[in-house]
Amino acid sequence: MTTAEAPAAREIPYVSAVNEAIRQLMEADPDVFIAGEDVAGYGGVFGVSRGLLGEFGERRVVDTPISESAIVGLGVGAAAAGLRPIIDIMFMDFMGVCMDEVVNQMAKMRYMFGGKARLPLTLHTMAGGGMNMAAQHSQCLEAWFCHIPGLKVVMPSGAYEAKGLMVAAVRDDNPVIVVNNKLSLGMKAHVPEELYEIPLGKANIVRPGTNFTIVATGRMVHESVRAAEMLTADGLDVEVIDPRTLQPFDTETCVESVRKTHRALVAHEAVRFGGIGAEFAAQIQEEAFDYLDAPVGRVGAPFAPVPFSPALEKHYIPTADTIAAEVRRLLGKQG
Amino acid sequence: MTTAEAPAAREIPYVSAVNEAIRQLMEADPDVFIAGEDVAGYGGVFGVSRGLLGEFGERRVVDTPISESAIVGLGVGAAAAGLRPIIDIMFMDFMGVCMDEVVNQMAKMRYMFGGKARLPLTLHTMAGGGMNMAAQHSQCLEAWFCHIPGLKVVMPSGAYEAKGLMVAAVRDDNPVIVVNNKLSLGMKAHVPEELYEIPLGKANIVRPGTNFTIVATGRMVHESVRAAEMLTADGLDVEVIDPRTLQPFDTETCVESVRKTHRALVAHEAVRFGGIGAEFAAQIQEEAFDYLDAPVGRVGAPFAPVPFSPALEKHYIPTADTIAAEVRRLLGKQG
Amino acid sequence: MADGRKGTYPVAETVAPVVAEYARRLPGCLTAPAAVDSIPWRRSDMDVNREVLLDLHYRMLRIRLFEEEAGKLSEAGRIPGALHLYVGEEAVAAGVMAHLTDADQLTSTHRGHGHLVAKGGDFKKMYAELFGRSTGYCKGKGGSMHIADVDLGMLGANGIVGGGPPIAIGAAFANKYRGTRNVTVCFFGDGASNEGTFHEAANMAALYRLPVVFVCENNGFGEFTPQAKHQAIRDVADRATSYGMPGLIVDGMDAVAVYESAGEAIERARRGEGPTLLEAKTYRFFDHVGVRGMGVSYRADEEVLEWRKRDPLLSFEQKLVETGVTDQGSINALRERVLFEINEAITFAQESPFPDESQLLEDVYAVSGGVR
Amino acid sequence: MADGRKGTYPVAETVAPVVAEYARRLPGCLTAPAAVDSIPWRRSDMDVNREVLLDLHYRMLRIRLFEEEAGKLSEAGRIPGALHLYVGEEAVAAGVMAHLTDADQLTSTHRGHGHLVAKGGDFKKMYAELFGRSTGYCKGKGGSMHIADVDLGMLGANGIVGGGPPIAIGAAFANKYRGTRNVTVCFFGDGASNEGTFHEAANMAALYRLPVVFVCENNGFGEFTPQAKHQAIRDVADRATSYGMPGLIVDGMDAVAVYESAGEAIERARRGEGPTLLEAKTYRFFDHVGVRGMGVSYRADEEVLEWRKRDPLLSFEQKLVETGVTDQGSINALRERVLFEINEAITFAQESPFPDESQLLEDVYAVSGGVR
Ligand SMILES: Cc1ncc(C[n+]2csc(CCOP(=O)(O)OP(=O)(O)O)c2C)c(N)n1
Ligand SMILES: Cc1ncc(C[n+]2csc(CCOP(=O)(O)OP(=O)(O)O)c2C)c(N)n1
Ligand SMILES: [Mg+2]
Ligand SMILES: [Mg+2]
Repeated sequence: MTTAEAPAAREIPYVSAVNEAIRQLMEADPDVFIAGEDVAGYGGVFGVSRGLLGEFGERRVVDTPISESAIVGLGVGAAAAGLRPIIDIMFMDFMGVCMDEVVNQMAKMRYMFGGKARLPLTLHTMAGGGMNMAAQHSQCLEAWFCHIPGLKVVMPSGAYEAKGLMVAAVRDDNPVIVVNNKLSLGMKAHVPEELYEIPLGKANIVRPGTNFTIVATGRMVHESVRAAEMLTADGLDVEVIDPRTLQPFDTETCVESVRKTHRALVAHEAVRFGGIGAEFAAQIQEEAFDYLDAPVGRVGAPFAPVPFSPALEKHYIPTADTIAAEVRRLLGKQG
Repeated sequence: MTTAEAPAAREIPYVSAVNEAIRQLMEADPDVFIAGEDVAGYGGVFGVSRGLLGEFGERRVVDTPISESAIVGLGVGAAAAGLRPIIDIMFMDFMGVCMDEVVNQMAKMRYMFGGKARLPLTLHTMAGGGMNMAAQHSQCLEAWFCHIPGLKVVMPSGAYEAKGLMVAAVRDDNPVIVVNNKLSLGMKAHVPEELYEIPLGKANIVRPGTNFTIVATGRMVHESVRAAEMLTADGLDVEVIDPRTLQPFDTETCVESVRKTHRALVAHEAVRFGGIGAEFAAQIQEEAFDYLDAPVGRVGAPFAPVPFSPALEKHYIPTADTIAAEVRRLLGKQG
Repeated sequence: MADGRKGTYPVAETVAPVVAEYARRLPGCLTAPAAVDSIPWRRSDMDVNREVLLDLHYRMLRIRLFEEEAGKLSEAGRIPGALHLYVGEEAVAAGVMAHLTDADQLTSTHRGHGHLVAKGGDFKKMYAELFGRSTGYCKGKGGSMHIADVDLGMLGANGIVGGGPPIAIGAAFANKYRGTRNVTVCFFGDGASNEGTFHEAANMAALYRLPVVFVCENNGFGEFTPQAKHQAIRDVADRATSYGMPGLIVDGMDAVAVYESAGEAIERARRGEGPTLLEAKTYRFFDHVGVRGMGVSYRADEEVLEWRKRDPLLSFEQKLVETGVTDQGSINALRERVLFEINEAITFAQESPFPDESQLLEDVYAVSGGVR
Repeated sequence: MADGRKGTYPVAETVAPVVAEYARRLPGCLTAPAAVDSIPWRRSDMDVNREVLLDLHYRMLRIRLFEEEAGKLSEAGRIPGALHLYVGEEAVAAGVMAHLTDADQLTSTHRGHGHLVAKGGDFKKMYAELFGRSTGYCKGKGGSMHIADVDLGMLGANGIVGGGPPIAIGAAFANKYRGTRNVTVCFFGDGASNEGTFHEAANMAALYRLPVVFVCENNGFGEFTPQAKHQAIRDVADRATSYGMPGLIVDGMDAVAVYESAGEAIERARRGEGPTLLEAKTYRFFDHVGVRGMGVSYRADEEVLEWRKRDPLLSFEQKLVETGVTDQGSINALRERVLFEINEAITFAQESPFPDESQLLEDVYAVSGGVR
């Protein structure tokens, strides 16, 4: 649904797309293995690695102790020694317990060694709220990693992207963090059966438009498309762009769009303050300053931890309504 | 030098200002203690806690094992139980090994408990490069923490700020991260002897000016002042603002300045991409859009880990020259 | 906030008022006569008298019924989010908590309801929290995984495996700093014993001789991974050697056994002799999340049934009756009474308001309301 | 990149070519006759022959002289940044590394020069790196704290205490995955043994029976904190119990003792029997950073002098001479020869260009040059 390509559509859910990508990557390359908590016997608590143990055995589908630093280290050491690990960190919130391994070892080893290490490592994790899992199981922390030279970060918006970006991540010779979204796991889309790759660093224009640009990440791409539809009533023809890769960010595609539409907003599920939207907005206003008719807006979560209660969480996570409202607010600010 | 106040000047170095703040705070409040690696017997590898062991004894000046998660946890638990800990994490780069404790426990406990915990905890750490300590001992990672609701973050620019902000941090009933800069430790400034507090969340106009605003953090405040002086030759009268507190950020003071000067730039030592400058720039362009004659610029480190070699590091860390050059580039972009 | 001053310490003193309080509310329960010395499964010189037995039973019963009802509500989709239930492990919380005063603290895990119930948690505030209501312990902001009662010294369930140990030593540090004799108990699982945080906290606790007891609830699984697949040792207690602290193993299905071992460890901590690692071998009857504990892929039903034979509550009740500490009628009455309390609490919770949107940005900071 | 295929394994085979190579370059050094069996400090059945002894000596000597010269340069302000020198601990690196082939890996610490020298590191590239030159091992980007030679299996010094263990088990995992008999050695300090990463990695290594040897260089201090103030145990080897792996203690001032114990552990790993924790009791003669090791606040000079009496290099040389393995003249010649090599390397380093600004953004990513 978010992709241009969709012929003889085989529609499968997001989670199956990720699973299929991993399976096919493992079939194609004996150096690919997956390790993480409950990825083998249980198939992953989100089902991402379902069936892999049966096909590839314990040597390549590895259940680990609850020891995230060691899990990431396992990937770093194995990658430095020439394998191509997929490391699963169950919830993105748990990156805190292995942060050093990710940002000081995995991200920097190549540079610190003067280019003499190669780290073809994919770190897969699940982000996002909406499941009433509260402050420690719902976060979107991608901004942390986008700030760290040496890492790449992708955030698929749908099943098509989930497979294609996973393939690109695993084939890349650098550490790539793949941030999937829990609420998206059931979303279906056309996903080709073959191993295809979505190039890292290339944004996708999900919905072309002429007089407003929304740059949205992950699940917010769909909310933004919905917002765009709502905004047609306001006479707006909104372009929605999915950067797909957050690091490196495809500045050109976004800036080009804004030069055309003259107005822009960035939407993500993460906390707004200090989110990756700040970087995107800063870049857009810098590169398209003369073309802007209004400030670049930002939609993100408010400045609070993710609350447990559904009554609060529903106000916490941005939706199409929030996005549409912000678009309208920005138009009011128009200079 | 960066402060308006400076009467019968007692000039002391930055490191002594921090040390004095801690000593006086401990004298004033028996619930304040300090814990960290080599803070007691050795007085801290940067000398921040020098002499404290002698004055307060092992009960209140606590050498810890090299176990950063437990060190921060010691602070979190002790604060939740009513003490007012100062926790020292030697280098900011090491926050990775205790990230969960900081962002998932310390930052969120109060909210998760519905406001029923109070965490008067100060986490002191040292950031910044310029000492040829390479990729794992030179980073500025404040953006990570500013993104996390529940934390406050201060970054003193000079000795006066170092003491006043330390006092405010320790007296605050919330977790505050104090980010000092290694290269600043020897810098002298007038520092009152008494316990004074610099209010959190209030920016300081270090150098008033009329036609360009530089918002600079930490050590970059001084580089910006130097840049401002250089730019007088270009006929520019640059205002330099030190936010002092990065979270909460004093948007008003900065925006008000830009409404006056019509041009702005944010400067920090951290990596530019995804740095806190992105947030500041995004806010400024949003709140002062109609007043801006040029895009809001940003100066920060390039997208690479901090290199070891002095020959590279000198090109890595922003200086007055970098800042002045960016100001000139922005003026060229003026719409 | 437990300020470290209001606690009383010797076991007998600790337990007596708790039981007296239960007795006041539940007169029926304390009538059956039994000679203290005739209790056949008494093991040590510790004062395991009739009141203690009834206390242990009461705590276990309250946990069991709380969890079973919570489980039903969750299965029925009436409680949002994920519940990690404590059924099967009640003896551990009961046996430990019987030694603690309100001034003593504990840190808990994702599987935290049992700990809070045993520490004296209020059913109303607990259910209200599970239901995400503003009358809950955390005003609906925490939910099951962050349920806490700082006033009771319950420093929170924790969504991060291994999140508790560092916090526990901090609380213990504060107790020592202030010269109180309060103790902090740190609950954690077999799976959590592989997190670096446990290691760091245990080392620091031993180094500083902090008044903390590390209670490993070894239920044989971390999520769906059996212990043999997450560590190459059988007894987590062996890890005590690494820190220079005593390690004890106890039958976590036997509340008296836990009571005795925990008592030793807690007394040792109160005496200023430092931490102990106490491993309780136990089992979770339900699934990792939710209720279904049988017919699952990662363990055999036979294994579950084998452990269920040693149900910590039911086997305890049987012994209580057999030894005349109480009779079945009293137990039934007590069960009814607790269920009544639970139903009241559930009603209270369900009738409570959800938090208002305006509360979203409250409680982020102690003073200000947060920034946007 | 060590691809796990080029290594050879039995000790004798491992060591012989190394020594032969040394011998080729240093004919003077291998002429003194000595019967293998007459060596008095031979301890086990391991084949500690004359070649091994000379090999151990040579490795220690190279480390000592490398470090002393580096220290002088640093004190003179000619090397930027901080140096953590290995002087006093040479026997550990030498005794371990004598068992390793180029296909075997190691992870190191902030105190990493000695490990790289012992693994066969190139003096020129090492000094050039310390000097921050583009000809250095890391093109000047890493410096002392990140010096590495991935081709030699040296996976880097590490600025993060406890940074090595997780990486080591990853390399070991790769070795096992590929069915090689290569081994990974993980060096870490007594201080590092309190980091959670060590705990997690050790547990995982034992669980998977990875071919890794954890070598704790217990020099009695973490920075300026003595061991007794950072852990409540005396022997880090005791921690092996926590993981279900053997723990060995060895005199880290005696290269032969280290050689023998490390040999056992490494052979065990090669046989697929899993990891070992080997604790070497040693001492750093210099300060935590830099050279000055006496007249400091945190330890007594007497303590330093006591340990210096057991200087791993000098006492070893004395024994070599006493037992006729070699003579003082050969040792002197060897020392001169190494110093000559070092001086050449320092000259090379100092004459090498600094990296150009254009290199700043290179090597961030494997393919692209990074973004701004
Ligand atoms: C840091 C972290 N890693 C992983 C998880 C996911 N998780 C939640 S509970 C659990 C298993 C914990 O096992 P154990 O400590 O034995 O406790 P039990 O559930 O058996 O009571 C895991 C892996 C988590 N919440 N936090
Ligand atoms: C995570 C982390 N914490 C603290 C430090 C600062 N530091 C550098 S070396 C060191 C002492 C390490 O002690 P040990 O492991 O015994 O090694 P040694 O220096 O004695 O060889 C410390 C605390 C660090 N580099 N990394
Ligand atoms: Mg368990
Ligand atoms: Mg040491």
